[in-house]
Order: sequence, then C-alpha cells, then structure tokens
Amino acid sequence: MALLEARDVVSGYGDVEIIHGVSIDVASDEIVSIIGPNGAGKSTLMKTLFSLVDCWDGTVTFRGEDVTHDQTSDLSRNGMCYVPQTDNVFPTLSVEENLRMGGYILGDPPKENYERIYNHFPILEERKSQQAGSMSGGQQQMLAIGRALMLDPELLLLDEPSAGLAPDLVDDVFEKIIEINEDDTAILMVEQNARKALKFSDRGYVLEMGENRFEDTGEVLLNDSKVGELYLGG
Amino acid sequence: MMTDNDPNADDSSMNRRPILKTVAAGGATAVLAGCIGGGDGGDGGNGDGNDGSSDGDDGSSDSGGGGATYDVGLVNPYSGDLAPFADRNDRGSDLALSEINNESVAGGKINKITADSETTSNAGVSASQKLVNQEGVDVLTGPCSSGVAVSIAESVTIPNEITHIMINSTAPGITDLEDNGYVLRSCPSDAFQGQALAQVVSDNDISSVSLIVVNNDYGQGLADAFQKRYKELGNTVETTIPAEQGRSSYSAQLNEADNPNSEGIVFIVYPQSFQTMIREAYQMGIQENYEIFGAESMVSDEVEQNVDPVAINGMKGTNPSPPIESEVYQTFAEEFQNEYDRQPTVWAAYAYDAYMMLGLAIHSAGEYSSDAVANAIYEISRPEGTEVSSIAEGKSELDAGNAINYQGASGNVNLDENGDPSGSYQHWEVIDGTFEMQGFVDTGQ
Amino acid sequence: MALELQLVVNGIVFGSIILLASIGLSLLYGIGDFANFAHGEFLTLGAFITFAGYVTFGLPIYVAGLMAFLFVGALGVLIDRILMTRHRDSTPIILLILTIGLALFLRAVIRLQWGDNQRTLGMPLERGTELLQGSVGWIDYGIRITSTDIAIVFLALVLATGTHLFLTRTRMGIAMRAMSDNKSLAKVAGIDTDTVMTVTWALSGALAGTGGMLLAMQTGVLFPRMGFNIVLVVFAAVILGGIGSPYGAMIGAYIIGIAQEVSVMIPGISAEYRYAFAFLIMIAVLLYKPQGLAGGRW
Amino acid sequence: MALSGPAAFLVSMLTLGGIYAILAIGLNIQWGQTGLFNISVAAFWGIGAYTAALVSKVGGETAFSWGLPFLWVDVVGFPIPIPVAVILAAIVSGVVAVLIGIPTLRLRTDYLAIASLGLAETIRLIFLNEGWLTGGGTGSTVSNPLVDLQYTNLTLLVITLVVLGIVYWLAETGVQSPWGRALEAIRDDEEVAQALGKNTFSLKMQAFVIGSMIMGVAGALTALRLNYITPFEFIPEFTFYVWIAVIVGGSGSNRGAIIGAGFLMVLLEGPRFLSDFLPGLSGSVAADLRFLLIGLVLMLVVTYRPQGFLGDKQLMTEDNT
Repeated sequence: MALLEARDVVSGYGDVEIIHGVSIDVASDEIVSIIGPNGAGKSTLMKTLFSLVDCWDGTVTFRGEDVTHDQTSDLSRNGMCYVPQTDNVFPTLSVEENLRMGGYILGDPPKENYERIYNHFPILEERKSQQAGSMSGGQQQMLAIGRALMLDPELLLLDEPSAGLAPDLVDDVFEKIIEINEDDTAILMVEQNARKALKFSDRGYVLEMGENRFEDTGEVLLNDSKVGELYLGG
Repeated sequence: MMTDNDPNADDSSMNRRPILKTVAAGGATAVLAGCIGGGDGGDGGNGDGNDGSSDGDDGSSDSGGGGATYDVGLVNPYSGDLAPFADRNDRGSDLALSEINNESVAGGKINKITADSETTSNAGVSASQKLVNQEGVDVLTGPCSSGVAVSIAESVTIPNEITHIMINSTAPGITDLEDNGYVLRSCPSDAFQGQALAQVVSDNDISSVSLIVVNNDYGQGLADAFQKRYKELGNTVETTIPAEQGRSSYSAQLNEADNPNSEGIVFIVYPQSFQTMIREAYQMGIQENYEIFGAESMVSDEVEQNVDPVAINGMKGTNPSPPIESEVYQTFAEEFQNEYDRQPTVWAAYAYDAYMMLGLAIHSAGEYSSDAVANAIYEISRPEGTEVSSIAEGKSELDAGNAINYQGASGNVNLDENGDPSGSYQHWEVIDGTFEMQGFVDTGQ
Repeated sequence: MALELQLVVNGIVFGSIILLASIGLSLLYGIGDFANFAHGEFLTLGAFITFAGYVTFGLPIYVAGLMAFLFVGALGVLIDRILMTRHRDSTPIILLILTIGLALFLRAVIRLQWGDNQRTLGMPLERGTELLQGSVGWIDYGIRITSTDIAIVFLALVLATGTHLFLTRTRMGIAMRAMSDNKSLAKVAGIDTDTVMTVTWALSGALAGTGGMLLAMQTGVLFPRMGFNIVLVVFAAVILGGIGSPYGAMIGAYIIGIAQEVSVMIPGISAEYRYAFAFLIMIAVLLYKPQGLAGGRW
Repeated sequence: MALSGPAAFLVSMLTLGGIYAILAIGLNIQWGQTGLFNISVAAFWGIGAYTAALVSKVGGETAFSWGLPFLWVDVVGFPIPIPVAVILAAIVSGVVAVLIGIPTLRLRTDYLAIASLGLAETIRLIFLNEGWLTGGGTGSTVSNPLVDLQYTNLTLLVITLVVLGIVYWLAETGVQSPWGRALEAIRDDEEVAQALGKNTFSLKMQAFVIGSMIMGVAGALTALRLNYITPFEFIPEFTFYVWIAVIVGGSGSNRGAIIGAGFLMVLLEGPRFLSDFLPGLSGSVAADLRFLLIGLVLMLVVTYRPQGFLGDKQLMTEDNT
C-alpha cells in the first residue's frame, strides 16, 4: 500500500471544476513529480491533497487512513507537510522563528528538530536571527522547506520548489530534496521545470486539463518522445 | 429669520416692557391676540385648523371634568452630548406633574409624552414631528440645546402653531425668533447672565481676562453677551478660546489662556469638561496666578462632589437665582430631595416651573389647546396678580376669579413680550468646595 | 505663556494614553485584517470598570486597573467566540460594519449600566512638581509633572514592553506575528489560527481596557462617549505607524500625541484644531510613505 | 402648517428617508460602484447644508414680493430658484471633494477610510470654530422660503422626491454606461483596470466628486428641512448611518440604496414607538435600548445576509483586496 493514495479526486474553486478526477500514488520512499502545462491544475491538486481546497469527489488516503476532509493542521500533525509555491516564509519573522512556527503543533519543538534542519541547510543556522524577508530567494526556499521539515513529516508536498530561482540554485534545491528523501521523507512535488524534476524523480505524472495523461518512472517519461514533445518543450 | 435686526434687543425689550405692562393690565389677551395676528392673516383659521387633533381633548375636558388627559410633549436629549440634562428635565417636570395631577387642572391631568432628540436637529425634528403630529400634543416642551430648539421651532412648532416652552435653551438669539408668540421659555436668556457675569468679574477689579468657552450655542451666546458688557465696563478680553465638549485633555486651551496680560480666566463650559480643565489647571499651577470665574453651568453637584476644594476655592461666578432663601424654592428643594435623594439643579427648577406654569395656564384657560395655553401662560405669570407658588393656591385664586402671579422655584418667571423670563442673578463664591450664593447682582440696568 | 517643553511633556502623556489603545488596535488590524471601530468602546469600558473597582467597590487603583485589564480582555474573548468566529472569512468591510454595530451595542450597554451622567474617579488632586525652570531665547523649557503623569507614562511603557516580550518570546506571540505576516501560510504551517485570533482579541481588549483606565486617570471624568471621542486619534496613530505594526503604533502614538500639543504654538491655529492637526500629519506621512513609518514591519 | 396629524409625521419621515436615500446613492457610487471606502459622508452632507444656508441668507428677504414662483430665492437682488441653491451646494461639495481627493484617492482602501474620516472631523471642526462663516457652535439660520408656503413640508417632500428621482436616474444611467463599467473594473481589480489603459485615478476622482456632490445636494435639502443647522448634525455617527443604508440595501445597487434608506428610517425612528408598548420605560432607558437594537440589527444583518437585500453578492462576500 502506498503512503498516499488519491483516487478520482475532483475539486475546484467556486463553481469552476478544475480537477476532473485525478489519481495519484506516492510510496513511502519515493520522489514523485507532477508536471504538465500551465493551467493543468497541478497546484490545485496539491492544495486539494492538503485540504486547502475542498475535495468535491474521490478520496485521499494517507497511511491507509481516509484523510480526504481532514483539517490541514491534522494532516501536518500526522506527517504530511506542504510548502506553497510563493509567499512560503513569514517575512518579518527571523529564520529561527520561522522554524519555530513550523513546529508550532509540537508546542515548543525540541532542539534536535532545529539541528536536523541546520544539518540539511547550514546557511539557515548562520542566519538564524536574520529576518526571513531579507534573505535571497534560494535561501527563502530552503527556509520554507526547512519550516515544513520541523514536524519530521513522512510526506512532503512541494509546490514548484524551483520557481523563481536562478538556474544554478535550482540544482542546489533539487540536491537538497534528494538528501531529504534519503532521510526517509517521501516527496511529492509539482514542477514547471519538468525536465530537471523528472531527472531527480523516481516517478512522474503528467497532468493536463485536470486529468491524468501519463504516468511512469521519471526516466521513461523523460525519454518518451510524446511527453518530450508535448510537455518538455521538445 | 432674525427679522428684528435690532442691534440692541435687550435694551429695546427693557424699553418696551412698561408699555406691555400697561396694555396687559388692560387686557393681555388682546395684546397677545395682536401678537399672534401679526404673523399672517390666517389667525381665525389657525384655531380651527389646529384643532383637528385637539377637538377631542377639548370635548373630553369640557364634558368630563374628571377624566380628561392633556398630552404634552417633551423632546429631551436622552442620548448624545447633552444626555446628562435629560434626567434633570424629567425629574423637574415629573415633580411638577405629580403636584398637578394630584390636584387636577381644568378637571384633567397632564400626560407627558417624551421623545429623544439625540442632541441633534435631525433627530430632534423627527422626535417633535412624532410628538406633534403622531401623538397630537398641543404643547411641546424641551429640547435642550438651543440649536436643536431653533430647528424644532422653525420646522415644527411654529408652522404647526404649537405652543413651545423651552426649558434649557438659553441662547440670546431665541428672543428674536419670529414665532408669533408660540415660543416661550422658562429659563432666562443668557444675554442677561452675560451682563451679570461681566459685572461680577469687573467688580472684582479684574480688568483683563481670557475666556474658555464651550463652542456651542450656549457658550458662544453667553460669551458674546459677557464680552459686550465687559468691554462697556472698560475692561479687555485678551483671548476667547473655544473648547469642544468631551475632549480628554484641555491642556492646549489652558496654555493659551495662560496669558501674561490676563488677570483672570473665565470658564463658560459644562461641568464635565470643567472637571477635566480644572484638574489640569491645578496641575499646571494656573490658578495660582489667575482669578478664576465661571458661569452658572459650573454650579452643580458634580463639581461640588468631584472636584477637590483646593482647586476651586475662591472661584467666583454667577447663577440664575433660584431664590434659594425663598419659601418656594425651599419647598421645591425639599420635595425634590425627598423624591430623588439629591439636590435640584437650576435646570430641574426650570423644568419644574415650565410644567407648573403649564398646569396653571390650563386651569386658567379652562381648556387645553395650544392658543389657550399660550395666552393664559402670560396671564398667570404677570406681576399684577396674587402671588402663588403651588397648584392648590393657584387654583383657589383662579376659581375665585382673581388674577395670579406664579412665583417659580427658579424665580418670579415674569415672561416678557418675547416669552422670556427676565433673569436675576446671584453671584457666588466657592468656599470650602461648595458654591455659596453671595446675593443678587446689580447689573445697573 | 505656554511653556514649550511642557507641551512636549503633555504630548508624551497623551501619547502614552493612546499608546495602549493603538497597540491593541494595530494587533487586531494586522492579524485579523480589519479595523475595529468598537475599540473606542473598549476604552470606555475599561474606564468604567476602573470606576466600578476604584469608586464603587473602593479597591486600590491598581487592583481596579487590573480588573479593567482582565474584564475587557475577557470581553474580547467573548466577542471573538460568539460573534467573530462566524466571520473568519468575511471581507474587511463586513467586519468594519460589524464592529460599528458592536460599538453602538456596547455603548448602549454602558449607558444602561452607568447612565449618561459623567462619573468621576475622584483621584486626589496634585500640583505638578516644577522641574527645570528657565528659558533659552524664546524657548521656555520649564515643566511641571505630576505623579499621575509619571504613572501613566510608566504603566503604558511597562505594558508596551510586556507586549513586546510576548510577541517576540512566546510561541503564541510569534504565531500572532506569523499570522499577521501571512494568514494562509500560518494555516499551512499548522498554526491554530482560530486560537491565535481569540488571543489577539483578548490582548487587544486587555490593552484597551488599561488604556481606558489611563484615560480616566488623565481626564478625571468618565462618560459613555469618551472612548469614541479619541478613537479617531488612535486610528491616526496606527496608520501613521503602519497598519498592523504594533511597534509602528508606538511611534505613531507618541508622534501624534506630541504633534497635537505642540501644534498650539503655531500662530493663528486655535487649540481646537489640534485633532485636525493629528490627521493632517497622518495624511502627510501617508503621502510621503504610504506604508506608514514602520513600513509594515514589526 | 396645514398638514397635521399622522400624515404630517409621515411626510416628515419620508422627507428624511428621501434625504438618506440620496446620501446612500451618493455613497453607493463611491463604494458600491467604484470601491472607494469613504467615511466622510457627514462632511459633504454638512458642506451642502452650510452652503445652502449661506446662499439662502445672502439676499435677506426672499423674492416673494416679485411675485415669482415659490421656488425662487433672492441673491444680491438677483432672484434664483432653490434648485440653484441646491446646485451651488453640489458645486461646493464637488470642489472640496477634488481638494480632498487629490491627496487621499491614491491611498489604499483602508487608509482612504481613515484619512477621509479624519478629514471629515477636520471639516466639522471648521464648521464649529470658524464662526464668521458658519455661525460656529451657535449654528446658522436658513432663510427658507418654503416656510411661507401653505404646504411647507409637503413641498419639501415633493422637492426631495424629485431630486431623489433625478439622482437615481443619473446614477442608473451612469451604471449602464461604459463609464460605469470602467468604475466597476476599478472596484473589482484596480491593477487590471490600469493595465487595460484606464486612467484609474481620474475615474476614481470622478466617482468621488460626483458622489460627494450628491451628498451635498442632500445637505441642502437637510438645511431646508431643519431651517437651522449646527455642526452637531454632522458627527461621524451619521456617516455610519448612511453606510448602514448602503450595506443593508446591498452594495452596488441604487435601488438597494433606496430600500436601505427605508430600512434605516425604520431602524432609527421605529424604536421611538417602543415606549408606546412599554409604558413604564423611562426616556433615557428607551433611548439606550434603541441604540442597543440598532447595533444588534446591524450585527445580525451582516452576519446572516452580508450582501444586503439587493446586493452584489460577490462584492460583500469575497475578498477582493
């Protein structure tokens, strides 16, 4: 049984249906990417999985339990954390305070939680009293991921972790993601930067118009001519 | 509306009074009819047109003799800035009403119907529209602030030919309203007090002052009258500083009043602001350097009870004289104390007198209608009659066919041809934290 | 004539009074994202609770003040639980109208309980102690200060410092700042935003309640409109400092307080215009620096 | 005179309701149509009222002796009809609106709210303290030629309803026009409107000025209704009242604004009859209960029907800031 199983998920905003029945699995040691053109509903799907958008139909199970309509805070508590695409740090809080808020549910998170994150991202320890808003985009992204890791989740949902980063930083971020995955955290991410994402991923899903199009290992998708032509920019 | 354009309204009223008296002795009704007739040609029609609602009342009062009810309206500031005055008006009028309705006048009882003016004209006009047109009262009393009172007079009572007795509206401008005799007051115009206050300040050898004045109709009217008289007496007003009610601090105003050329500071403000001001003035050490004076608005329980005597001892001022020594006032004060467990203010006395006069006027007229009350109220208050101070006395004299002269708790309440009682004023000094009356002010006029 | 330095001192005292109200209003503004027009009534209520404790029950003034702090704080919780939980997703305008309704409601309750007549705390009078007599050129730097003045400034600063420590040292305080920064991220991070909102109401109410006590101590008289009469100035301080920033509100409160008092030195401007002066400063600053002096920072 | 009894009361209430409706339409153009969060309604109302009062006094005696129709007022020997006094009130309000708009309309929504509230208070202080112009706290008389008519109040009601009709027609025409749609675009998303090449500042200014002019007209009518005005009429509470009318009626709908004004009148004046049913009630307690009720109703309405009676649901329930 997979760690996360989404079955025929339907959702949207207001009266507009955006996801028309998407199914996704994430196993407990995997990195899974969701790619697809703009407007395919990738981010909406992520938000639906994390209960930020109401799930109209279908089910989401996490560790075998139905979490379709769970509160986000319950999801975080039970091991699923989410990093939004933009505005993903508290800009006026210091780095350390940001991490502390990541562990809000734990009450006051123990020291080793901070240490684990400082091990992944030494820069955060260096700058722990700096205001998050004054850091570079790459550092903010790391902080955002670090914040989500405070709860030591089993599954991390990342919405476009490379968005807005300079190309040389993108690799850094993906390397960190692999590092985190090796630390026993499954990763489900949405990426615009499809080629790179698939390279780093165990498996990938291609979404279009709110529906599943393709699904396979990262390598297969990367080499699939149709996928390459349609979604990877040739 | 100020058609008279008489720059010296006070003097002219003084001049005209003897004439009125003479004529009034001959037949006050004729004079008043003339007054009313002077407005427009529709005098005869007025009575009829007006009586659409009051016919019923007249009928019942004529026939029954026992059970008639005379609806009187009271527009009162139950909310808004002057809300503290509402209860005073209610207490004073209720005290009078209990006496009137014990005795019954013209065989009936007065029923007071209240409405909230919210201390604004918009609401006050709505309130009086309701009382006059919905409840069908023939006589309206209140409201409090003169601005609202004028709006109501101009928009409701005068056009509807409703007798309008103002209880607390002391603005001098009201004297000049073109009211066809329908607007009366139970409180004297501040024009008189301004003169008295100027006299008191001048008599204390203070020849230059700063004025701190609440910037509403009351404060400005009184300050203008003060200033005029004070200058006539050869003194100077250094600055006039407006102060809005309800501020949390008046240190800026006090700083402005703290003027090396001034020898005194005159406060024309309400107790509420005064308590804040005097507290700050004391902290700033201002009354060490200046003689402090105040208008009648200071004279209140609030100030006596709440202000530390050291801050106000030696302060002087004027007060419309409820003739505190007089039996009338003593009785009133005693009854008031029994009923409400507190000392009456001058405002309660005005409200009391307004209703007492109303009761006597109804009895004198033998009927209840706007015109009848407007006419009779002059008769029962004029100096020529036997002095009476209670409903029982008044009734027995009137029933015996004698003219009466009501002596009110607030003074002799002789209404002049503008419907204003003449004010007489005592000067007071604060001694050991209480306002001690020191005798009447001779304004030399 | 006016002692120039005295005006500044008066301004600091007045600034201290509006300081607590400003911090509370700013917290709600920043975290709840709406303008609480009932904040003036919180002040009034704080003043009247102080009155009830100090005059009616004869308790020491600091106990009465503590009562005001706790009672108005508890009222904040009550309002949040009964009324505001239904409005977590309402637009600012709905919330604004809602708080106007709340203001009218609370003021009516205050009137029903304490009546329209002004009440007095009856604090002992005290002549200000003279300090620094003298002058340099046309500037007279003599001042007088009373112990009430000092108590007001001291208490305001202590509570402001306490609020600062709460906001920077405690988990709940940091969560409040986080929520002010980014409400949806706060939810994503698992912060219990509902509880944070309730605590914000409690803190905002408690600070306003104490502010009401200071206001009553300064003016000496209490009346149902007292809080509403200064709430505009509190708003000016909050906006001047930058909406949602309690530290900005602190700066704003003192600038408005001092500017108001000092404005009487401008020739030809009547003392009555000092409130207007507060607004003109506010608008000038907004034009020059639309985010307020603190630029939206904490 | 002439009219008496419940009919006269009704006429008076309808007039006041009409005035509130005009104010509400003015505010609706600013808020409902354009999204301008203006809390200075009372100020423009007051400016209109004072302008009318001043204009009415200029000539002293009215032009009746000229045998002209009753709507004429004499200014410096030159007779002008009352509508001109009303129009002058609108013009002065408009000029002040431009002056206030220049610094404030660039501010973001909630800043505009507080800034306009501050300016309204400043204007009230000017009414209060510039006695040479406004009569200060004493107030200002209005030389109202209507009082000499046989049906004063009825005439005023007719004038009010005619003005309301014209204002409503203008507002509705505006809503339907491209101009009205441009304003809506600003309301819904100013940046998008800007990107579409609209001069949003100019459009906002137009809406602000026109709305304020309408409020000024309501002020002139108020002056004619009260015959005497003081600064104490124009306190912030009255601005809130007009907001209540707009919100309850439904933001964005002119018809809603009128209905909202009707609701407001019931809310404000209805409780006056409370004491008829509760005879033992003292006047001040009744007044307090009235405001208690107003507050309560307001809270209930925005809780259970935030879009008002006829409102644009989206405007009130979705966050578009």
